[in-house]
Amino acid sequence: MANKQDGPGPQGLTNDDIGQDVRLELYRIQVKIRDAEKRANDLFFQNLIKGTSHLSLGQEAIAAGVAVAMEANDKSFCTYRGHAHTLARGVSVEKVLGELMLRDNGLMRGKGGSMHLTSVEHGVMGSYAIIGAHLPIACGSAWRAQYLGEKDVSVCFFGDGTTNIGAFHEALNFAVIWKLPVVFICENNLYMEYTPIGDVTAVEHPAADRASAYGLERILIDGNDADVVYRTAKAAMDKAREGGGPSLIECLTYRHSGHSRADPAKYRPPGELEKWLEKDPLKIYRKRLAEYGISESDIAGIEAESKRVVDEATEACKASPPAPHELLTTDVYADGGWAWRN
Amino acid sequence: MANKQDGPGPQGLTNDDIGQDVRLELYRIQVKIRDAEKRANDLFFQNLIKGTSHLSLGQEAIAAGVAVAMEANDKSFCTYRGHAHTLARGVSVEKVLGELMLRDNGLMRGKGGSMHLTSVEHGVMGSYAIIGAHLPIACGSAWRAQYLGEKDVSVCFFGDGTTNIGAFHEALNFAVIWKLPVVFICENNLYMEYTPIGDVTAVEHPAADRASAYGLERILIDGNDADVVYRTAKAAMDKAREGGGPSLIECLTYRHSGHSRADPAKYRPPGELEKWLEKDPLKIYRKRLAEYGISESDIAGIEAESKRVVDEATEACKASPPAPHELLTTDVYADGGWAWRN
Amino acid sequence: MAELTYRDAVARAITQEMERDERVVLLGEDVAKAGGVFKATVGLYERFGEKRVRDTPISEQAFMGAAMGAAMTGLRPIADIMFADFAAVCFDFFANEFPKLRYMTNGQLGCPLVIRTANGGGARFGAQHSQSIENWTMMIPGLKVVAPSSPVDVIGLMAAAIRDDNPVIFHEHKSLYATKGEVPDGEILDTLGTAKILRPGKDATIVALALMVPRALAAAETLAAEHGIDCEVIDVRSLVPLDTNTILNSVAKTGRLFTVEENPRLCGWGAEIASIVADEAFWDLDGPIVRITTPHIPLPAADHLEDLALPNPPRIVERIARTMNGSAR
Amino acid sequence: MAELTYRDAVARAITQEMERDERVVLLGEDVAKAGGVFKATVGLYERFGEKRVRDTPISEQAFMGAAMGAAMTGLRPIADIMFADFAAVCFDFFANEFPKLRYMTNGQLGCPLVIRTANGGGARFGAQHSQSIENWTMMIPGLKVVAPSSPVDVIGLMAAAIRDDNPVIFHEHKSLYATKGEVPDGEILDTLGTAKILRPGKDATIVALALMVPRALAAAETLAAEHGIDCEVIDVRSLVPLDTNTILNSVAKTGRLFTVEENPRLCGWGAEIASIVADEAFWDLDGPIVRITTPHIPLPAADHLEDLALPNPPRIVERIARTMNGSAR
Ligand SMILES: Cc1ncc(C[n+]2csc(CCOP(=O)(O)OP(=O)(O)O)c2C)c(N)n1
Ligand SMILES: Cc1ncc(C[n+]2csc(CCOP(=O)(O)OP(=O)(O)O)c2C)c(N)n1
Ligand SMILES: [Mg+2]
Ligand SMILES: [Mg+2]
Repeated sequence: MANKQDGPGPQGLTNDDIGQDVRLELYRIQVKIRDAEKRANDLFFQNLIKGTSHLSLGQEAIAAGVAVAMEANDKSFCTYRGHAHTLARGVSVEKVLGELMLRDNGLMRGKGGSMHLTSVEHGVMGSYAIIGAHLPIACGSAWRAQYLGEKDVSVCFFGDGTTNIGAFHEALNFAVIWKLPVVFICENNLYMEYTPIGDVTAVEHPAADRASAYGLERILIDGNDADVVYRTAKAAMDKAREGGGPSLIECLTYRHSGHSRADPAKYRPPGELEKWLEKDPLKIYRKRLAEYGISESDIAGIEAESKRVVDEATEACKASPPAPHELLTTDVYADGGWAWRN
Repeated sequence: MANKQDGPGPQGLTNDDIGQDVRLELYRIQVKIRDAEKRANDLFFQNLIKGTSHLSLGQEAIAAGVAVAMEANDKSFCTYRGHAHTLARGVSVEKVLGELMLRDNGLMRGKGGSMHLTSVEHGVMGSYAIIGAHLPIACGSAWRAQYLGEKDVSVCFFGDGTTNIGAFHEALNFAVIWKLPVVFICENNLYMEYTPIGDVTAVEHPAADRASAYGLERILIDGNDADVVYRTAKAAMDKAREGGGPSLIECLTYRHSGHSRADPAKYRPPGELEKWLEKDPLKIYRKRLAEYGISESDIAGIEAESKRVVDEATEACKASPPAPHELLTTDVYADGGWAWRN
Repeated sequence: MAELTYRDAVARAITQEMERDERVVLLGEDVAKAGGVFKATVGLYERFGEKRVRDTPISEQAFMGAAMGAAMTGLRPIADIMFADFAAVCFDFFANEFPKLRYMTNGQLGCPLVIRTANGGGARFGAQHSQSIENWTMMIPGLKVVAPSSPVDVIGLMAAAIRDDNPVIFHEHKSLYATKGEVPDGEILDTLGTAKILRPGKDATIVALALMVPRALAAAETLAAEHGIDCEVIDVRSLVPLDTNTILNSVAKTGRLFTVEENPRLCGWGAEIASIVADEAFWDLDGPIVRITTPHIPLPAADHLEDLALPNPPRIVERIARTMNGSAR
Repeated sequence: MAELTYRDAVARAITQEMERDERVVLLGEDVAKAGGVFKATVGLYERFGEKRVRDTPISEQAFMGAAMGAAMTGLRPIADIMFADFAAVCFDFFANEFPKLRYMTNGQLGCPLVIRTANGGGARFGAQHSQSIENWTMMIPGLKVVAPSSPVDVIGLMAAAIRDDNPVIFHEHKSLYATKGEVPDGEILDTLGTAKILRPGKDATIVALALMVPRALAAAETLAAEHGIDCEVIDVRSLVPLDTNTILNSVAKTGRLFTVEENPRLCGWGAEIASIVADEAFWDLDGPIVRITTPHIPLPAADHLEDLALPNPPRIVERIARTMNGSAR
């Protein structure tokens, strides 16, 4: 990996800073996310997913690029739009879909729901559904690493809209002054729920244009190119791991579907979606693989395997019962129960 | 006032963008604040001021410079360190000291206390003691002016430490996107309570270095020179009044005393206070007046008058009773009372 | 007279008041162009324009503060908290700013605004989007707190809230938005601080709020039909001011009090009412006061577990029947 | 055995636990170099160094969140809210993050931290620096809530709080910091969820917390001496978990319950206790349950008005004597 290059290109594998294994992994994860998210969408329309769900269709390159750049001990802090990041860290499709379907086989057996996916064994330290809160929480995890001399990096994902809430500002300043090993990834998909981010933000690039307010480098990247995301995230994580402090990375992207399951996204200007579908991360990456000489059959193999996994997971979820009633009152307190009195 | 000049200088009154009347007013207010604050300090040590109090000794030029730049209808939003701004808008020393002494003759008859000085008739729309809250509140007042087509400007004062709280960030972004007629004045006195601002802030100038994060101009000025403050504030207020939106002004200054009455300020490095006493705003301004040809006797007259006013106010406060007990339960609700039930 | 949803009642109430008073303005995340995430403000942006109906950034502190600053100086803002749970990110305004301004300034300033929240559970949104926070607001001196259970109450109480010179927290229940009710034509204006007896009864008083009102009513029918217990059901409607007269008079008649609360148990609104009755109507009581609440737990996302958590007619029936037939414990 | 102030007890407790457990860290505004604005953490920075005792910016959300993130992943943070009122600016962490994490993750993660607040009135600081917020925290499922009234309890309960695997809100009372009490030498460790009977009595039970404890005790002496009423005084100490046994047993004996609460009236902690007693001990009661609270108002700054607002021994005596001698109302 000596030959660093700025943009991806078909130089052939010998001259490739990323390498075939990583590249295949990047594709595999993107495909897995795409298929699982599409399935989630179908299941919702079959009325098998209750409550809400927030898909990352179109944003797969960010989840994949960052996750592949992470080491096993690194920690992810996600939002309600966290299926992608959870899957990217290696959590099974069944456990994610099971949670979306609020079944006993879900990651939290249905207690948390789609907005709170957590898998500590995979380093997924929770998904937080109140905008802003997890930025300081990620700082705390990074502080623990610094304090204990542990070498992991905490990574925090959030959207463009999140940059306008107070906790964003507090967390960024805090991370810098304590020089914490934390990487903030802003997925700028151009919208908060239904409101274009430009309508409510004083600067064009809600994260990158504010980096200087915390003495940070301005980092703005193409979030639909997994290689670019991977390289940028890797550099930021290396820096954090070596004691160089936090980074803030703004990834430009677009969500193909509405904000949540309930949103048909009618507020979009005509043509916008189509333009971004041209830049679909899977399309880009499939082409990339071919350019790097991966065979069509290898690519198709990845895709087929993903479909198989998602189908199997779906069946397993459908077969899973809901959690037993006793679960209602477990784990409120550390003793496992909910007793607030004697 | 055609001849604008950048710095103050002894060019003689004909060539003066500020003019003698304004300049005398600037001095008068600074002296009034200085004397009243010193008296507050004395009264505290005589045990006549209970609770807390936060003095602006050393920061008088900001209060005076901004207040003189304001028009009668303009609105001030202050913090617990708000005696100076309240006095600067024309509130009597008696009403301020009366409130500090929690007497019936105080601005709020002792109900609010020193941290909440309010005089709506003078445009002092409250003093707020929880860091950050009044920045959005000032935005709201400015929004009302914009909505109703009223021409007043809302001015919000706060300290350097306040720039690290979430509400600062939210308010600045909000003010810019709604293009509100609000002027944010950061009094950077180098400390939050006892902690140097540099220890807890990612940039050197906590307000000015963040202006760009809101698409605002970087404005950093000498807060101990009332002329500089006056000119800068006036320009910002003109801009706001004409629909040009908000400004953020960082004024460098220093508080001569501790954070609050309880603080001997032992955390200061040796020599720091002395250095700043050289830059005492009253010293600077007294010299300025002389340079502009104001006679020593006129200056002394202002000073004597101020002492007289403060002495008289002190006596009036000492003579004032506490408020009647009935006041305890008035004005909780708009009907004047406190009934929460029938 | 027309049938209207609770959701549409919100828009109708705001329309009524915006037409009446130019000072009334509405702001919040996605309330304008999108008509709100619960579609309760659909059409207002089109009707009143972007000057009066405004989308905000995700900056709850900024727009709560802006609402307050505008209210202090002459407007009548209505600000929207998308999910009641998010009141926590701007709670300083609820706890320390809105309600204390008038008192701290000795009456120089007031804060006439309305904060709407989408409150309560039942939508399988999980622990951070489903809470009943009426007690978070009831406990703060200086606030008024309203939580209607029907479309007509939404209109009348919203109108009263907007015209009130105090900060009013208006809890809409997200699981009631789709429910329907008859609503008269023309202007509707109700009175804050008035409870309503929705079902007269002689054996026991049930006090309920918002989503718990239809459930209490259903339980009362079953109790009458299957257990011969005739319950009086009171919709509190307004927690502050609290119509203690209606409650105390009812208990004087029935001798028994049950509260049905969606908030988790500890320090719920029912505790306050229970404590008032245990003091002022003690000698009227013929037996224990019993509170039926959501257990003191965060809410689960799973549908069957959430259904288990919130008080429902069978649980209400069971508890009341057991108490009325049995001993104190 | 030594005499110690409540203030010094805080530092002693934290010292004891920091020496015992490397994972214990302290953070907050001005807690390190300055030893806290109430001087309750003096000496800790010098003793444990800047790695473990850290000053923060005025960013309550940042450092509450940081405490949580650290707690989730292996540390035992103690975070300081300078004045309890400021809990409102970071209330999301109190209401939605700390207490729900374990539940939402089905037990995968926990949040073992302690939040210290300087709670309560009496210092003439006015409406935004004087509130008693114990009910703000008691009402949230998943938190534990402690409020000691004496130096020895500060140490024992703080130690228990730090060792507890749950988020514990530890309300120190700012008007008690200067009070003194005897404290044994050596390690002190108490148990959360245990109330203490500080004065046995047979005629009535008085339940009090924090600053109200010495006041209730003083009132009890007067009631005994001047009115012949023998009150049992219980220091609740821990609101969650709540030692209902001690309270219910006491009421079973005395037949009467009075609460003395500093929080403003509505939804105060006493309402919860009243509602429990009115349910489970109804047949033990010989008369109304009476709550003596701060009126439901913001607090005034003026000394004489603040003194009028908070419950004090004369008011407690008057109310209890009147109730015990008179009729229900
Ligand atoms: C404090 C808070 N306010 C509002 C919401 C409602 N909400 C959920 S997602 C969302 C939009 C977030 O936008 P962005 O940060 O860009 O993330 P995206 O959904 O686009 O991934 C909003 C407003 C919330 N969850 N928390
Ligand atoms: C939310 C909140 N946190 C903490 C405090 C306590 N506090 C009062 S003043 C102060 C320092 C403020 O510093 P700065 O903004 O620089 O203003 P200055 O006092 O120097 O004028 C602090 C921490 C508070 N009032 N509100
Ligand atoms: Mg977005
Ligand atoms: Mg300062």
